[in-house]
Amino acid sequence: MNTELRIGVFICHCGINIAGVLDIKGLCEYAKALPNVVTAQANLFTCAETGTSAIKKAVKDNNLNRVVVAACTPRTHEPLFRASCKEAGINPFLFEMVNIREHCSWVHRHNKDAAQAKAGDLIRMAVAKAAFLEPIETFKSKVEPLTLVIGSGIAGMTSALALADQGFEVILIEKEENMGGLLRHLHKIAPANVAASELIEEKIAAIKKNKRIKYFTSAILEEVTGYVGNFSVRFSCGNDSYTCKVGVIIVATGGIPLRPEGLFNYDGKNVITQSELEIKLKKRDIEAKSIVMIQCAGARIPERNYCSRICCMVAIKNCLYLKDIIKDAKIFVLFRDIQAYGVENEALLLKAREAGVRFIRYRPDTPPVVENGKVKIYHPAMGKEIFLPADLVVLSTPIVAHDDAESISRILKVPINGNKFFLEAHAKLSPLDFAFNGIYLCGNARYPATVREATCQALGAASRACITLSHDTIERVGTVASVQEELCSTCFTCIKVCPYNVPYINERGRAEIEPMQCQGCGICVAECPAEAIEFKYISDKQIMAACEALLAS
Amino acid sequence: MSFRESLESGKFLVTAEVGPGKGTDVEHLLKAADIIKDRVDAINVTDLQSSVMRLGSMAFSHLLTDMGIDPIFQMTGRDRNRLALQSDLLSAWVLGIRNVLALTGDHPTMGDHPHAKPVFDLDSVSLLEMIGKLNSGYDMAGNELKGAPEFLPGAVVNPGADNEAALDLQIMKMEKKIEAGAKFFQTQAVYDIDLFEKFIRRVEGFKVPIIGGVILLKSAGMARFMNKNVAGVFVPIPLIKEMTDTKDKVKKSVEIAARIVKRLKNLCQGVHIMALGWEKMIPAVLDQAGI
Amino acid sequence: MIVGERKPMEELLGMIEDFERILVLGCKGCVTVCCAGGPKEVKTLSTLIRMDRKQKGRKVITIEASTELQCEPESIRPILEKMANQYDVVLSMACGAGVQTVAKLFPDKLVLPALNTNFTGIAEEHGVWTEACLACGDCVLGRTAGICPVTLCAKGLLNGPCGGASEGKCEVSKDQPCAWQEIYHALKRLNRLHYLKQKPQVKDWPVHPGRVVREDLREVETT
Amino acid sequence: MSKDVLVIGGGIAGIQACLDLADQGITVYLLERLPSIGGKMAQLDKTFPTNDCSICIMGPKLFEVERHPNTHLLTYSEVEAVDGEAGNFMVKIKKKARYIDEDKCTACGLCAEKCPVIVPDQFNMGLGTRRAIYKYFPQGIPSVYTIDDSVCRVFQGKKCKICAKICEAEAIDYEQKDIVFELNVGAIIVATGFEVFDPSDIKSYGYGTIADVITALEFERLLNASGPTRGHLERPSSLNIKAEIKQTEKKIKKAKARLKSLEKKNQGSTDEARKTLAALDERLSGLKAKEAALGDVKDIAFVQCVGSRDLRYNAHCCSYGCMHSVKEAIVSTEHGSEIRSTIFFTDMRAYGKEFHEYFLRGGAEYGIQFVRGRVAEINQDDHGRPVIWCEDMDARKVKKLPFDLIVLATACVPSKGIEKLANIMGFDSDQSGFVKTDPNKPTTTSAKGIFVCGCANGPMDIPSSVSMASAAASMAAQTVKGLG
Amino acid sequence: MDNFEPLIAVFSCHYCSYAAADLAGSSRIQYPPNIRIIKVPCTGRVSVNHILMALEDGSDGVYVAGCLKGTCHFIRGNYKAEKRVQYVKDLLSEINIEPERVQMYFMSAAEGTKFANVALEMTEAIKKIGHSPLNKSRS
Repeated sequence: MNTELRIGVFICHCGINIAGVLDIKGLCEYAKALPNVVTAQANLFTCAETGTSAIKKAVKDNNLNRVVVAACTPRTHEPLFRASCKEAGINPFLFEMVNIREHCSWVHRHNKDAAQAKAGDLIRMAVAKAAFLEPIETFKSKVEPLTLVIGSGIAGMTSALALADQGFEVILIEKEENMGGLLRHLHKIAPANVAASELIEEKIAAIKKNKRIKYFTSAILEEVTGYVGNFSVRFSCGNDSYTCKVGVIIVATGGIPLRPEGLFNYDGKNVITQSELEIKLKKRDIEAKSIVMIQCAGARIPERNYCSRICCMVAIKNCLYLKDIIKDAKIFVLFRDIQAYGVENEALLLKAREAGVRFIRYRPDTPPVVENGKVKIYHPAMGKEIFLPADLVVLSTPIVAHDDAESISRILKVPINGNKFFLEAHAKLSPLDFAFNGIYLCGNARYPATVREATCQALGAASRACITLSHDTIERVGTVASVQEELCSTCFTCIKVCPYNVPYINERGRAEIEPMQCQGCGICVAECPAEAIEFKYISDKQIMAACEALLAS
Repeated sequence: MSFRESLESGKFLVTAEVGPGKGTDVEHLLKAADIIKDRVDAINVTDLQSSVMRLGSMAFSHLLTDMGIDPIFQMTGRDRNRLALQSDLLSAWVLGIRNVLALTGDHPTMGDHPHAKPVFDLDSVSLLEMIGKLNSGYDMAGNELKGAPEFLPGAVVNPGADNEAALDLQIMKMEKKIEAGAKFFQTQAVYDIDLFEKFIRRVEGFKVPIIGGVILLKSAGMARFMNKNVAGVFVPIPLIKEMTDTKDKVKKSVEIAARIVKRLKNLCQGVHIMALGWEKMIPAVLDQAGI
Repeated sequence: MIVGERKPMEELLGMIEDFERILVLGCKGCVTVCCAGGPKEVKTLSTLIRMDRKQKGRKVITIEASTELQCEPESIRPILEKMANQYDVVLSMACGAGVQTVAKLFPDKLVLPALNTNFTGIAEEHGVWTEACLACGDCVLGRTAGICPVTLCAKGLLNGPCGGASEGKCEVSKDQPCAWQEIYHALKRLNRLHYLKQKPQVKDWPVHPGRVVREDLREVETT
Repeated sequence: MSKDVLVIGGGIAGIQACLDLADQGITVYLLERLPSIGGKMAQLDKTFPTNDCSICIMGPKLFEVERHPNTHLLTYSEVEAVDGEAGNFMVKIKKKARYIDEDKCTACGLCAEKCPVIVPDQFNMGLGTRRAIYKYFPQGIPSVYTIDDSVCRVFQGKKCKICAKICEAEAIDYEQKDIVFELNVGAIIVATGFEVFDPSDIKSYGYGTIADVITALEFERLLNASGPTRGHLERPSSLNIKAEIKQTEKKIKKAKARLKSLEKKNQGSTDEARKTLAALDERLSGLKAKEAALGDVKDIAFVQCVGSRDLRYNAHCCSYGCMHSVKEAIVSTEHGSEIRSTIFFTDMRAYGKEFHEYFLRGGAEYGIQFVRGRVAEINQDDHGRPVIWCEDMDARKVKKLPFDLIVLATACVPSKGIEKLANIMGFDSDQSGFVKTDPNKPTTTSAKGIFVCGCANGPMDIPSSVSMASAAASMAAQTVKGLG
Repeated sequence: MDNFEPLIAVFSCHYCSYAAADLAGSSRIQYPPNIRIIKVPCTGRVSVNHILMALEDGSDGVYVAGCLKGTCHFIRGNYKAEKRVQYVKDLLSEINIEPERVQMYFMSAAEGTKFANVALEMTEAIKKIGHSPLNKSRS
């Protein structure tokens, strides 16, 4: 920082887009007179090849160490000019851009004098700011080419296999004694009509013989520290404790069907759940002739106010299998809204109707009542209560989060929602990522999903993970916050205000921000009462300089 | 018969209460005391009730002794440290005051000088201990007194605590007060007799006389105000309705109070009637209650 | 930590009325942690002072500095000595102890407090601090499940609650829980309710002024 | 052999697949039929259940695709033929002429300001207009203009070339020709998305004949701040009247001028001119009265399952229609505090994460009325207001309710080119015409090395599309790495 | 006062309001030329001192323009900014400067019109309030 400041200003005509309103020559003259400015030039199109080479030439000729371009919006053109700076041998962050098109010539066309003055002001502010620009380097961090997959249901196993198929090593941990998750207990999968056990055995066999996958059953996750590319994981398996370094983590911890204790006279014998029905179907151990299924048993109610997505299709699927076994079975499905979204589901619903399954809607304020051998229900189309014979009542209960969701969320420092499903980074565009880099999500742990959806998400999560794994190192531009330890008062402010839980207190008792995790929002910088957090990109000094230059001195 | 004698005799006790006002005018209070003089065993004199600055309890208690009424001198820990408290007690004795009711006192923020420094050097329990110490001829620092008082110390208890924890704590503190020498208890106003009975069942083993509090309900509005603002007082809704429905509020008020007194007769050792300006109604209440 | 908050600007501006060269002196200890008097607040206050003077058309020079710990003489000395002739008055953003340390160390300079020192407290959440300790010199927390009746009971009662609580709240404020009920619940949880039954306590206040001496730590006279 | 991947379709699914692969260090070609990537999501105003502004969250992804060193954008392009096999496809691609040099165009927009040809704007569902030289939408990527040769005067043999004269970047090139070239890739991801069902097929709903019956996507544009009404919620009928008023005012101006010149020249009778003017004035006041009578939009109806779950049209469910309508109803309330919405539905399919909660909020906080029942018919009352006929299944009553605006939640149908693509590439389609996949390998088509994601595979919401895009990327990556 | 043209500093976040300003530009929506944008990654980056500095250094008004509530790219930066703006308003009241000189606005990247309207609204508002008392000399 001891070298003399030499700033070059480049002002774009953008054809007549800027030059039609602003006097570019006048702006150049104005810029030339500003402190530290060595040269100011105009270009017809600064973004064109002629413009960028003019910048590079000017840098050489004038020995510039800061570049200011006054043109259009940095949102589209900053990368281009930064690249030009880099090619000219200047750190790309010693560049500042002024938007005199979108923010000036285009919006003050009818007030040319004021627009001219404003453009001058904006250039003055940028030049003042440029004096305080600091070079920002990208830094690299090594990637452990290893993945930890937590959970070995269909989602976890699919992810693990997908990663192994791409040549990456995987550690798969499962808290149960056996791999396979929920599917182990199921009968058949619709619409593929394959036996669940077949599907799961096939995957388990594939995992067992895959050299790239190490699996641990009865394994409990205990501690995770570190950041993307470089997590340290500790888990225990019986009495043994294991530690390993992994680059990424996939959360595939699954969910579990609600046990409907106290609902609809559930007894596990005559009133059972869909999962219990599947076990019976598997054993072909069903004699009932009249069967009533009740949807939303324990779901979409105030204490569990979500739709579990898959239960309607589970019921429809099982109706069809029941019909296969017991041809003259009378089956009623009592539902609130049938969730048969898409092509195949709707087709299956139609098939069930055609097979004679009767669907009766009920309202939450008049739920069915299960009595001895029959079910009382208000029939909305008939407008009265009716009784349905029921040798067997099957409750469609929602998938709920596992009890350990909370503890896993704490260990991984990733959030869960009100229903204890893991919370993704963004509901629409990052459904499989966490806000915390390097940890991904799939299957029922995210939200109830069909086998097909869970598989899809598992492959997707593997793809997200591969982005990190495909590189030996991760590069990160240093536009992040960093603590100047000697100034830190250990007040915990940054820790409390960071939206991403990045800052922590290090072994020296001071706050530390892991640059690989920092998202660069600057909230902590603005809040730190000790002014101990540095933000080289748009630093306090730069903002101060811009403010001081608001008025011409 | 002095209050101490009445207490020791085991008879059903009746106490009343007067609160000195802001200023030096004591005429109407003396008049009120005169009306009930023959119907009560003692009259409590409050100590800057509700943390509002008023004429002192000691002075008015002394005036009552002049009238031949045995006062119960109320003393709170709010405004004086242990020096002042001990000194005032000695002064009170010299002025003929024999009964002391030890209280912690409301917080100054409740009153008209909310920014006064709260003292609370001693609370009700330590105040009682201190009285015991003075009675035994020593001050709190252990110095011998030349001439010792023989106060009859009493305390208060709030039986209407609105939750289990609060009630447990009240009872624990009551035990502590007894340990510290409290010889009788006066309670916060009782309206819900069933609740009070439950309380009595829990504390009857302590074998210390309890004098149940009765506040004359002047209006439904007052009842609602107390429900909202006075800790431990709850006027049941039917009683409020009775007050709203009546045409003759005074008559109704007396009738309700008498009803309560009648029931308290079977539950505790006395009643403490807080008439809040309606002292002249006290005889009617007692008459109707058959006392 | 000691918790303070900035005095109202009107009062502060009144205090510095006569001065043109002001050293705004923050402290990087407790008052930084409670966001009242750290380097950032020093900047804010200095800016406000300059803005005020600017609109009044009066000159002012503000110097911004912060000590590591203003209650520690060795932390102040180098900063203040270095700039001794650049300022007329010190506007200290430290707690009362810090202000007094400056006053003691530089008897020839006027030092003004920019903060009101409120209490020794804890950060309940970011932006909320509550009083926790009166520094009474005779800690009873061991008997009260870690809840201080001296501080948290409005009356500082040691022998149980007064009768003023309603619905578990203190008579002084509906937002304030009754400390004794809290203690009760905490002890019950810990299966230590019997702690409440111990002998009545009278609080003996420390003799003024407070002073703690550790002879083993004191400087040895070697002559 | 090639280790590159071609992604067909530049909607959110294609973009996600492209970025996943590019971020893994794989070279990706992203092909888009239209002049800009963005797809249907770019046309949405907000998205459920977060009410995020659609283009705001999508915009950065568009930039990223353009900037990424491993991606190559092939916009305004189509696949002509595919040969070869997994690991080694030869794809023949036609890049249509934009008549603009993409490298030179700075998207300054001056050309469009001066272009004399005005045509309906496809991006705004025909509710607004654009010029013959145009940018598909403001945030479109690549950020360059395109000349629509089907309407440009130059290509109709007429005199013009204004744009060439005005463009200082010298980017206009009327001589530009379509380019056909071949690309060698190892895997292909089909992300061609879907089309919105054309509800004019359902005569009883009056779409196309009743102005104020519109589709959900049209409604999105009406809500959008950069849409044709700048986010003022206006019904098409009032837009029509406004346009007519404008036109009439222009005519009046002309007529006045004519009258004046006649009077000046003092030639012939002015009677006829006066008569014309009077007639026009009368017409104008009539129109203005009509406009005033219309007032603001207050009652909106949403009709679900339009062309969906209906064996006459499409048996399948559109998967997002219920939530889409709830969202539009919620967002409407931001456009006028008095706006009330009613949703006519069959089953409320709020089955995704936070969807049910969103649906409940719609009722409780935003006062949306939900009526269970399929709409039988939409016609008009005497004032021209559209009226819904429907049996309320809960009340067991036939209802007849007038609304200011009726929004049709139209079915999701396969995109038009998918059949051709299926033929070219040799993958199978399902019963509804979407790309069929292996039930156990959800992105794998019947053609080896070709994967599918997003609505090309069937109706799905955005998060499902994005998840599936990543899944397809994973499969494609496996294929080109030669490990799969 | 008729020809008083206020100077207004705008702290604008990269993701939404800066993009909205760009959209206002590409849509050629005209608004008063009184604002000067200082770009920040997120409005959560804007500290109390930044706003005060902008006022001290000569602007007649300052506003912070962040993303719509619930859509901050950094989850809650705009909420933080809103709170800080309110705090600055309180500080200004304390030294007798009109708190209305400082405002918080929320807008999405798609709201070019809103950006222009806000610029207009703020310019009009500051015109009404008048010169900043900190730079009376400027005309």
